[in-house]
Amino acid sequence: MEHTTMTTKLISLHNAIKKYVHDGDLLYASGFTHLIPFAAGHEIIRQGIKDLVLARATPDLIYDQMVAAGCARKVIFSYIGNPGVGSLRMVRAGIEKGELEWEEYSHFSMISRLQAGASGLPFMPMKQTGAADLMKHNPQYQQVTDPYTGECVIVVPPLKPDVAIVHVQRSDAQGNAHVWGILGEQRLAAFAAQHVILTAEEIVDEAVIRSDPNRTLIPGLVVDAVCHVPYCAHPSYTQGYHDRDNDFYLAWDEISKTDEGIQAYLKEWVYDLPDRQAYWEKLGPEVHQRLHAGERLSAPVNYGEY
Amino acid sequence: MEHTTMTTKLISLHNAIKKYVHDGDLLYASGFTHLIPFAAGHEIIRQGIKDLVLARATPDLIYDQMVAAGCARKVIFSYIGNPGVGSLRMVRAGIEKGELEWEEYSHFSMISRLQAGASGLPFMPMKQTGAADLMKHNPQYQQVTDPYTGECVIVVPPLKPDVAIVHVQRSDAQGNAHVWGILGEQRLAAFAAQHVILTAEEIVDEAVIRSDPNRTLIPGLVVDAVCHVPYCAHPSYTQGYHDRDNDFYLAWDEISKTDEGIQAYLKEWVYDLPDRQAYWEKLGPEVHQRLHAGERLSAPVNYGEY
Amino acid sequence: MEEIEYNPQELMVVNAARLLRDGDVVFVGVGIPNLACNLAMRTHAPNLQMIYEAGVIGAQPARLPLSIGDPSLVTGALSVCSMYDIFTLYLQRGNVDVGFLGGAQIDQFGNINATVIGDYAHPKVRLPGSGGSMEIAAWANRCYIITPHQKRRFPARVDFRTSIGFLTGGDARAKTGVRGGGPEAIVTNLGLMKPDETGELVLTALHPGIQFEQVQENTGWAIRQAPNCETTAPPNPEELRILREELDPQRIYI
Amino acid sequence: MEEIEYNPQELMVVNAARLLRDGDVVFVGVGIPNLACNLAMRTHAPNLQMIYEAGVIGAQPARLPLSIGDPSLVTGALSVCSMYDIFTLYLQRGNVDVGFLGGAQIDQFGNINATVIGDYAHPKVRLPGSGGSMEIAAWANRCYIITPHQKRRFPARVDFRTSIGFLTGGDARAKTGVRGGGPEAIVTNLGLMKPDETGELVLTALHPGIQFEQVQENTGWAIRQAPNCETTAPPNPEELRILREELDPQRIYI
Repeated sequence: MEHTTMTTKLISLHNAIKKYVHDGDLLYASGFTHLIPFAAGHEIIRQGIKDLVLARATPDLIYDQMVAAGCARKVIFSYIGNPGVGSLRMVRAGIEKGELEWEEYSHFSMISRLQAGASGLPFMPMKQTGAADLMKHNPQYQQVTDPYTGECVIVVPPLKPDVAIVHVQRSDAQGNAHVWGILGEQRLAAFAAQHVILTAEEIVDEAVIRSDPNRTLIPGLVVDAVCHVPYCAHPSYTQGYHDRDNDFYLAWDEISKTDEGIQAYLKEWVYDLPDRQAYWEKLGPEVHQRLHAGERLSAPVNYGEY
Repeated sequence: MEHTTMTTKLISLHNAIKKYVHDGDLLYASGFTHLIPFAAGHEIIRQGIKDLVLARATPDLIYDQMVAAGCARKVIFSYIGNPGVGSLRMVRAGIEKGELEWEEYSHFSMISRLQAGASGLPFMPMKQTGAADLMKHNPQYQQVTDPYTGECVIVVPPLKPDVAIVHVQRSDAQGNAHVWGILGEQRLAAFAAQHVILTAEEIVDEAVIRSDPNRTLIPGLVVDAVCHVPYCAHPSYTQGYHDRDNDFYLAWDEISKTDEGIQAYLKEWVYDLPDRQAYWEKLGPEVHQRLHAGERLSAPVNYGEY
Repeated sequence: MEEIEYNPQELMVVNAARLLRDGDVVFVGVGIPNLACNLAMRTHAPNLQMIYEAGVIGAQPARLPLSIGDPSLVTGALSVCSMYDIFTLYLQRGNVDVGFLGGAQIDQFGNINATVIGDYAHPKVRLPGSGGSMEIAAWANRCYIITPHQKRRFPARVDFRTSIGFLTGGDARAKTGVRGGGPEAIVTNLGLMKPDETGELVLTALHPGIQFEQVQENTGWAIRQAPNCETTAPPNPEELRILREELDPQRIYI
Repeated sequence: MEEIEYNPQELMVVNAARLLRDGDVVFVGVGIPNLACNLAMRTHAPNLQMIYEAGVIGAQPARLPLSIGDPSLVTGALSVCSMYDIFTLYLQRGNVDVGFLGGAQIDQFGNINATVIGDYAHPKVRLPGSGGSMEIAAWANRCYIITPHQKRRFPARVDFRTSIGFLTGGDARAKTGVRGGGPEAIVTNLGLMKPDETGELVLTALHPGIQFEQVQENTGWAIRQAPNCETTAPPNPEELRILREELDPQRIYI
């Protein structure tokens, strides 16, 4: 409302990570292929945060890099591949060598854990899948008896991250955010977490958000910090802002084949750079051009003036 | 896709009701205050369909009229008020006189039943509310033991309507529909039901729907019939198309005080009219003017051309 | 000082508004609670946030809505979501600080009846039922009730517990495992009632000019007066100006 | 008639496409399954609908996506929803007719391992894990597997059952209570395998020019040939034209 005097939540990503991410935290950096907050992962690496429990349905390169940089003690996941390419070599090696703890789910049971956490529920049910092997190894899977049929129903407990990091297309200074494209588990991660760091491609006036309230999937009331971080998601992408850098996803498969390759990458692209702006500039005009997103605008809808 | 040869699902509301709503069906005409498909209720009354089980969180005037017209054997609900006005006199009288069966929930447990039905789950859990009186009277409420804490969790079973009727702002001929404003239980009712009749304020080209896929809350693949019914929701409303007719909600409280009042209303506004178009014309220019929705367009979003 | 005139509705709105805190997230209904929230936002609680069970967060209605599903609540709101989401992500999750409740009967322990007068299976009067109040009463961090003070509204026992206060008192509420704190105050046209340490409602404040006897006459149990029972400050001119000029100029609710 | 040349990928895509039915709702991955669906849509199944676990329904990608979360799948799609919704409202609800599955190992009863080679707690090779395949295998009405025919891919027993086929055969799958029908066919570069009435995979078709012995050599159990084992029709010119000219002109997958 016009007279509202809310103080802004805008702070730098550096300060947001410093304030809300601590050694040993359970972190959920969200985004299914889309909107993965790489800039936040890099900032966590730069700050040398340790012993994190890294939860994500698809750890993707962001957690591979964080594991390589020594930030993680454990991963919680449902798919540790490099999508469309192959392995996540660092996560895989950590598990194979017994140096990284892990806790494993299927996609739906992982997301159901977030749904339970976001909903304030002690568990979420799912139908039988018959896949007993994983359930045998992960005691978080339990069963309850359906009181209506007497059958067994699988349940999973809530996942309640200490911190969720959620990248969005546009947000106001309070963290009321419009998100579109692949939604993944963005909304659930934000509601399930104790603290939420929101990174936004654009900070817009509250009026833009209020012009389309159905698009506001993340409300400011669950957001602690709002960081303006354009191109935060590269090499993942932000629908309508820049393309997925498939070339880099392929390149990482090579880079991550040797420890030297990875350390050289981290030095050049993480440690030796101050922030995402420097990273994006360093990528250079050719990459910018290659990842350019053209324009396909949504047809407007009328909310009416009442 | 261009070469797609899908046959249209467009049929008249008259034929859709004839084809999909049968005596004795469990019907869910959805919409929380918003988008209530009154035209469909009137068509059901005109067709003299009987013994329906009418499920809705808020029966609203639509079910009050259908009960008055003798269409219903039972109501399933969580709030039988005339919102902001008072009682639903017909539903109330039916229950008080013992002439109408009923099954009662709180809003959340009612919606959770739809969520279970829409999700293909045998139940949905909810936290304790301590409100044992209703649970004592409705055996659908059950409890299961949380395997993680040993505490009791309330569960409700799926609601699986034979038919859901869902009104939307715009749909293509296949039933892929954009919905905005108050969403209520629209999406869940459509997914929970065996058959779905979609009524739309506008039938638009598939390209309009595809311009904003995140707005498509009802996908054509769950829709059986698509009916073009402008002003379907009056005296409820369609966000951006026309206002809620609060005057009528107040007037119904008077009309429904006597059986004569109701029968005269049904004769004049339902039985003696062929369809919604005639109804809307009969309302006249003054009402049209009073319910006019001004323009407040959403800021567009860019999906990008990839 | 000139005597300020106000009516019982204005008195209840003003006193309810004063109970709200800056930053509160409020699950709000139409009518009096809506006015109370708006008044609080315009006075001491500019960061209060309103949520409607219809799925609306941060509404900026250009008019006073008749129903909680009014289109004017949607246009210009911060966020609109489904009913399942509003009850899970917001209410059940614990993101709601305050819920407003109402009903035909409120008893000695703050339990509310909005369901039936008489027997449930053969009701004398069938009321609208819970709506969202069963969950609001259980899961909001704290609840307020605003209602005229009448004997039939305040029986010793409600005929049916639609939503719970402190049940039979003592640790009865805590033992159910509900997450919220329960009713924190009942605002009437005579004064304020709050639960004591056993959950029993006691009179904690009288409005200016009201006597305890009036409260007792209009209450269905032997109500106790708190030892430190206060007198509420009368609505001040600014509160009344906002109410009358800005919030309800057509005097629909006040 | 002139001999038509094609490679093993083309052969598998064409044979997988032919298994799809008009109107099928398909939970599809990138690569070969994606090509098979698109080929079916352009030939005998114009009303086939593709769903991606990323939450996309009715994609019209302008390019071949590397990942199932590609932005080109979203622009111009019919509908995009959250991951929780796609797994509940679509897959678990029973709205998916066909699921495509893959993995490092597929056994005699169509069980799939995409998790580990060796011991789970101390894996020799750690694979990506289930993703959505645990649920797809259980809840899609029917499933198809497309994979090169190699002995290491077809052991008698998988090291770990990531997603189930017919478990140990007989009524073992039915007894788990899963809703879907399980694997209906495995398409390889040598032929087609389908479960018999006990759930054991048997060879039901050989591709042109392939001998049964080649299949046995590349299968980790004594595979039986169905009595009515057929020879598949070779890819026809129109199928190959669509694949090569329209669907994968850069030959990324074929």
